[in-house]
Amino acid sequence: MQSPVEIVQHSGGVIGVSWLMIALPLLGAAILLLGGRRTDRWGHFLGVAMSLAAFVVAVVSFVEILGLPESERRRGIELYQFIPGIADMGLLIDPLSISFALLITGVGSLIHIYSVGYMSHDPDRRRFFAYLNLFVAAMLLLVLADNYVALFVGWEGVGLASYLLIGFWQFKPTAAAAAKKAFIVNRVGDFGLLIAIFTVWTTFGSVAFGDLSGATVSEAIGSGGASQGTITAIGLLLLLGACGKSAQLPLQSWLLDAMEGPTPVSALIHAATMVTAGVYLVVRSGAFFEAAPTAQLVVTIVGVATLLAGAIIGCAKDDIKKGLAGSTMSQIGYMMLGAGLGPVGYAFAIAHLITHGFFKANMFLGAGSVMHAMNDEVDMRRYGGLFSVMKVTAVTFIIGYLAIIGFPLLSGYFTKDGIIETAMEHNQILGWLAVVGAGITGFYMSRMIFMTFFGKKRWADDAHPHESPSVMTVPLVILSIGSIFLGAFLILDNRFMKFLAPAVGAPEELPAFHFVSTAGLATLALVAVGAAFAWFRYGAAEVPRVAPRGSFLTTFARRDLYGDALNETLFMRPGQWLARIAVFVDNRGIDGLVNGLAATIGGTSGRLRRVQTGYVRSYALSILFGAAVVVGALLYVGNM
Amino acid sequence: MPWLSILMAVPVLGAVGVSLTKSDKLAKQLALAVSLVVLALTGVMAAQFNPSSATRFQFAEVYDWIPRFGVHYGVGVDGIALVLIALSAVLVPIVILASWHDADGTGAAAPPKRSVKTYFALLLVLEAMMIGVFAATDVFLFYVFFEAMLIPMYFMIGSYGGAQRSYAAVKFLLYSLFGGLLMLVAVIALYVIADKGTFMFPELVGVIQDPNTQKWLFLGFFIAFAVKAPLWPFHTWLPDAAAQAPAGAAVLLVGVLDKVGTYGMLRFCLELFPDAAKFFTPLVIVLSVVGIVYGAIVAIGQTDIKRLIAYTSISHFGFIALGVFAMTAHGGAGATLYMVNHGFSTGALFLIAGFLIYRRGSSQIADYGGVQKVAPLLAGTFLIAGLSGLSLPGLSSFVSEFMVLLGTYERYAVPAIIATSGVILAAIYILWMYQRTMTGPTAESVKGFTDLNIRERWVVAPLIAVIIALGFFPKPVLDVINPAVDQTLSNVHVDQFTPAVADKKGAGQ
Amino acid sequence: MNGTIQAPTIEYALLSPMLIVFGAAIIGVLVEAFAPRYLRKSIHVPLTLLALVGAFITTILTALNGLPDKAAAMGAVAVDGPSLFIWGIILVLAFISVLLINDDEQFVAQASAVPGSTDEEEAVRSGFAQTEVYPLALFAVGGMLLFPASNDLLVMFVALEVMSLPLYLLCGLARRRRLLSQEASVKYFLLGAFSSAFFLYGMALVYGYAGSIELKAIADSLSTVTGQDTLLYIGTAMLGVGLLFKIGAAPFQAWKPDVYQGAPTAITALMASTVLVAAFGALLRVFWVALGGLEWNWQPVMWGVAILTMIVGAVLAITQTDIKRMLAYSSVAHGGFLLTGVIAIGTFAQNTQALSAILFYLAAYGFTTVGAFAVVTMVRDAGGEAGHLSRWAGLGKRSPVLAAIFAFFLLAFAGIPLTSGFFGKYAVFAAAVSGGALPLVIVGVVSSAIAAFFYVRVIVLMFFSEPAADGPTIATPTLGTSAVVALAAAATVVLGIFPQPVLDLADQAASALFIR
Amino acid sequence: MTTHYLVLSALLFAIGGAGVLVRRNAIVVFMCVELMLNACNLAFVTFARQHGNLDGQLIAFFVMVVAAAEVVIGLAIIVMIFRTRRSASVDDANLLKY
Repeated sequence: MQSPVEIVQHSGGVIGVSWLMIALPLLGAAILLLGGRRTDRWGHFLGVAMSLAAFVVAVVSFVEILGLPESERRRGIELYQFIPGIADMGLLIDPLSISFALLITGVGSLIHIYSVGYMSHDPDRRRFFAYLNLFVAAMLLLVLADNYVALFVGWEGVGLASYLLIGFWQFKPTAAAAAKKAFIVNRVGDFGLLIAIFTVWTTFGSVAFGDLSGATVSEAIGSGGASQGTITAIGLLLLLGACGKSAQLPLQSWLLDAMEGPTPVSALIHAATMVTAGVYLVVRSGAFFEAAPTAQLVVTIVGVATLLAGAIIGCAKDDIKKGLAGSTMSQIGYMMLGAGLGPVGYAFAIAHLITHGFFKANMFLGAGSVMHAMNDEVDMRRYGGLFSVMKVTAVTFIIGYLAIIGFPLLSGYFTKDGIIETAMEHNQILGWLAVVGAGITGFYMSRMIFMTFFGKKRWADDAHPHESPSVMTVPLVILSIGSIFLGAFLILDNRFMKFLAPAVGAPEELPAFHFVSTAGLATLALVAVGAAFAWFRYGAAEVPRVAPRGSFLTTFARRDLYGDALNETLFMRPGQWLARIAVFVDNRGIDGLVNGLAATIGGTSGRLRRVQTGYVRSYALSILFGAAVVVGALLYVGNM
Repeated sequence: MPWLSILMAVPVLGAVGVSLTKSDKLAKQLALAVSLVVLALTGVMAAQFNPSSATRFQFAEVYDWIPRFGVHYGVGVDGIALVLIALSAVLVPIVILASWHDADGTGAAAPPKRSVKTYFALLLVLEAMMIGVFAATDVFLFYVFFEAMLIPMYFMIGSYGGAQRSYAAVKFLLYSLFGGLLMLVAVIALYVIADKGTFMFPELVGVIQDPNTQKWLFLGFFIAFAVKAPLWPFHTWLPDAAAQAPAGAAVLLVGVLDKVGTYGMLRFCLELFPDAAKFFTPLVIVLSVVGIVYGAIVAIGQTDIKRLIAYTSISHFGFIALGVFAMTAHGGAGATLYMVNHGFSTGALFLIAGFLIYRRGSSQIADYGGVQKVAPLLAGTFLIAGLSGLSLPGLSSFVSEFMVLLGTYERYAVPAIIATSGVILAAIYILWMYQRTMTGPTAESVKGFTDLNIRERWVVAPLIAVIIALGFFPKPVLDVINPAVDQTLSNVHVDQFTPAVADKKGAGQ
Repeated sequence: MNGTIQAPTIEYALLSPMLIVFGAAIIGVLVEAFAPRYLRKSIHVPLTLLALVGAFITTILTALNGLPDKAAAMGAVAVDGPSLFIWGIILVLAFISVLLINDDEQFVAQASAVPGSTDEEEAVRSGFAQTEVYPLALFAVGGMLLFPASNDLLVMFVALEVMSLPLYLLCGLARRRRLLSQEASVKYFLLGAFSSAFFLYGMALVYGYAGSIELKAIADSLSTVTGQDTLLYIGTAMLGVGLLFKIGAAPFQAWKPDVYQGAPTAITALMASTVLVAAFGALLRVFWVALGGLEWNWQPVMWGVAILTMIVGAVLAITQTDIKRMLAYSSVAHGGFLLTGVIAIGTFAQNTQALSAILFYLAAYGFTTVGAFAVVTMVRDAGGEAGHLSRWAGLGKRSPVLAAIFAFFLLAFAGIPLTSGFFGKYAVFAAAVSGGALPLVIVGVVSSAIAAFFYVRVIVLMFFSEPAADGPTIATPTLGTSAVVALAAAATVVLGIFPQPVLDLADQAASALFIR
Repeated sequence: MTTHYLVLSALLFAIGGAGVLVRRNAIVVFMCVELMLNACNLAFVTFARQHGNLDGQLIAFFVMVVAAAEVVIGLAIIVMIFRTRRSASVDDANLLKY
């Protein structure tokens, strides 16, 4: 077992100014937001430029990291004291974070470029780029932060960006509602993350990753400073946070609604980067999970459950973006499964995360291109036969499709199989379920391809599909190239595992990649069955323009496995009632009590003043009475 | 230089000047100028403050005021008081600028025209009293300001507020007076029992030893502060007062005046009666936590923008009280910082809501919709202020809320966890309000809205700037607060927090 | 006793304030008898004011000469620190009130004329007012000076009557709303006479117990006489009833609202401020000097009375609709607050503290009260003063300065800091707390909170309500009235911000307590 | 025995007090008050006799004078109100109330 290496304080070089990665997009966002309409004309170029600049910094930093000996590849950069005594604002540039940085800035830049075209008709394009830049900055802070508090700042920052971008078309009530939902559901996860941070702090007195190595954790358990239960609790709370951000069960419901955002947003945030932050968190917190097998087990269970749930949802969606969203959920489930499997799993999980970033962004952007061509129609039942009119989009999309279903030698084949095999070694049940998931993936992705690009044209009357401009297709091409080769590059020779080892540790014995294995073959077989079934249902057969009623299972899947219904009955309705009751209690109860008291005093006053009858004789009586009482009282006291 | 006296004298003189001016316009300009002078003076004073100094109260001035009662004109600031004075000094010019037309009788609701000079004179008088109440180092002087500052606020609500203004003003005054009078009993008893012949705070610290006496006196002070802050269940005056007050007055009410309650808890309840404070801690923590959750839930159910904001504040005051009574360094510092941050973020929310209401003449959420489309700047700044209200990291409230929760968790894990659920509820009430007012199709009545004008931008810009700056770089403020909080806690005699791991190591050695 | 009768010694210098006042009153009567009608007023006003000023100056001189160590006039009048302080207050307040009385609109042209008769019309046309007001007021003031200074019960009884009788008459002299005024007069008279009968009977019983009516002798007898306790208790109770009636303590407060409302406002101002002062002086003298040794017996009863008074005053004021009635109940409540100081008897230091607190409170309250009633005289409509509260709506818009001053007085009544009322209340409550009467103080603050409601309600009306279309006009105040308002406001401010000089004075006055 | 005189005095006082409460005519009410004062006088004289000093008797004279003065004032007021209202009933004078 190889442990992560110590963090070395860094100065000089590009790594020394790696904060520019965050600062530049942030600056871009600030300029675009504050500049207002004045920046409308060139705003999108600035956005792209800032993103590209960050990418350049990331690449150079990556090269610098590669130039360092393995034991010094974790570089800490102090920026300033954030909350004195608790957390500093500092960056940690290590193989894990730089991988993310490359993905974020790389894929991010491509999506920026794509958006120049995609959003060209939107009057608020400038604002869109501002938000995108803001997102890039926040996401980079999330992955580059060297402690949990700074991470949390980025964590919420991406939540904000996601909120703003999902609700970008605010005038659509559905978009505004979806944005709010995403934020609130994420907050449930954040709740867990916050408490995890508190527990880490009260247990270890630090929130910096550097102070929380596996050795520290096991030592703490050994000395009794932290109980096993505490560590497990930390792990589960971190997982709750991760579930929120990564749309894992039970906090998955927001992701499908999030597709209300413009498609580049779905590609960047809700496919390639932000939603994978949960996986990052679990991997980054490996020290706790490795010391808490229960928590690890829960991670894998959540992963498997989500990968199946996402896949099932994906099968029933006619909305191309929602289909892809279900697929995203499912794929992140794979990553989560990997992340729950220790150092071997980490490497596969992150590798899958990166390749997924490419092929899923590729497909989302492809979907965007299709929508662009089809007057923003998202219903796949209104597509069909598009292959012939938009070849670049179709080909790149199909490459992404092949990658995701794990077509041999493409990216997904290597990374997903890695996870499945590791899972299989770890726990047969989980492994087989993951295989089943892969099979379903084969089905629903093929369904999507057939419904969109092949078969009969079921277009709306006014649809005149055309290929998108090159500013949109070039990113597609680049992404599809990544979708083809990246997996092989990362997995073969355990290249990525070795690279990551200084950051997350690695097993003593590195696994060899088997091109032929039981799990692999079974996966392929099931995928093939799935694809064939899809062909049978949606390729060969007529696709009705209106969705048929479908079986119970179909409805179940269409309704997102009743996740929303569950939320509604369990939380929303009772919550609304609770709020109403609370308002009532506040007005009538607490306020009423005080007002009632006041009214009582007033009433007493009103009644008492009637005693003042105006008759002098009754006043005399009151005097006499008073005198009698006073005399009596004095006599009583005196004779006591 | 008698800095603090000057800080109080300038606005008072300014108020006199304002009430003597000939034209309304001149009155406004003069008021603004005076408040800016106060701000500048505060800035100069703050620059000379030395957080690490051994003297606790700096810029101290002590003169006999009423020797017969042992009352002094005693002022001085430590870090806690300084930041709160700075908060007041920053907010007042902003509020003046924001309230430019509040008394003019313009605005969509067509309120009657009222005396402009009086309004701005009251504002300045209030500023002097706000500075005084935080600067007072004499318990009696504190009490005097504590009660006297009700009066200008009472008139600001009652004369310049909304339709229900007199009900709200009377409710505000009576609640506060009731609390204040209970405190008066405790103040008297403190003097009599301490038998020191003085009301100077430093000389009264640690004097009351008898636990039972402490408990009663503590309650006297605490109830007054709990009404003021307001803590659940003493809060029902706030929604009425804040909803009826003109936006500017609401800002000062919720942003500064109410802080006197939490400030009082930190300074007086804890230090004068440490044992009682510890005894009552479970009670206060329960009240705070209930307040956090309850305030948030009731806020979710509101249909009036200003009432909603007021209820969010009740929730936030729960956080502050929680931090104070956690009695940890982080909790205390977080609570103090929260007082400052809450002033800015809720201030911004109220002011922007005020701009909104000025345009439409209604504070009902249902009367809005799709404002973002016609007034994006207004909507955007409202969102930022709201996000600060829900403690989004990177905006100022987060740091303080985080510190409060962390500080509480160090000692009381379960209450801290329940309180943390407030972050979810906060997201619901803020974003739902934003959704209902700013997004969706633009409502007919909103179509004619103009975006923020230059004056309004000058109101909002500094607030947003401060919110973001303190969100990323709270250190300057925390550096001032931390020593003062440590000093306070050392007078309370609580053990410093040590992490479980270090604790074990310490025990092992 | 060997045949020679010692001529009684009279310390004229010490008694000079009273002598001046009474002398001027007698001259006033002569003026009424001999001076032509058109001249009377121009003689009375300077005479009355000069007499009050003169009395005040001699009071000051007496105080500066050092306090005597025994009672004057053969032990009948105790000119000691508290007396001198009370005299000072009464004289100043009376002076201010006379300025207010100096407003013809207040008083009936001819009291004997039946309202609505031709007699009255004629009297009104002649443009004169009943000028007996001035000597009557002087007699009342003289009685007030003697009342708290009397060192035996007989003098106190006589002083009580000298004080009260002119006031009964004065109450009936209002120019407008004659019926109300006369009713007030007759009620005040009958009840006052009734209560003084109680006082007198109490006096008789105490005399029966102690064999003397000198306060000192009564105090001494407490430890020597045995077996007559019942006499003493009943006597104490009945003396108390007589005095508490004058203070307006519950349950003897019934006359106060009616009389305050019916009487001409200037007279109400005089009564509300000075009678309370004088009566508290007398109450303290009887209960502290003569019956101090009996404190364990009367304290519990006084507790009950104080609590009842505070609550009745505060609660009943809430629903009042007439400003003067409301102020009357407020005065009842303030009497209750003051009683908490009377109860706070204990060690010597404790007593001086309590006494000084009461003295300060009386001074502070007196000024504010005169000021408040002075404002009431200025708010008029067709039928005279606009007493009904609804007529006060929107006054803040019609007459912002006047309304602001009145609001300030109300805040002083409510005891808001930076007004004189606050320090008064503080001082009394502080004395009560250190005297061990904490529960009483808690009742006190609770009723203060209730009381605050109706003070605030008036402010709400004045400032936050729209003015009525046919609202009252604000009379252009006479010089005298404006001076009164200004003086009272100034006193309320000064005592609220720099109370120390007056507190010192009160301390000095109280330093040796009452002489015996 | 002086007790009898005291009892008589108490009775007189009580009769006077009761009279104030039950009689309507202002003059009669007032006379009842006078009766109470005279009851006091009787008590004073009795106690003077008991104690063997003259103070009580002296006081009785004072009280008489005071009572006389009171009569003057009282009658003036009562006549005034009688002229206005044509009634001397105290129950008619109840405009001031509540």
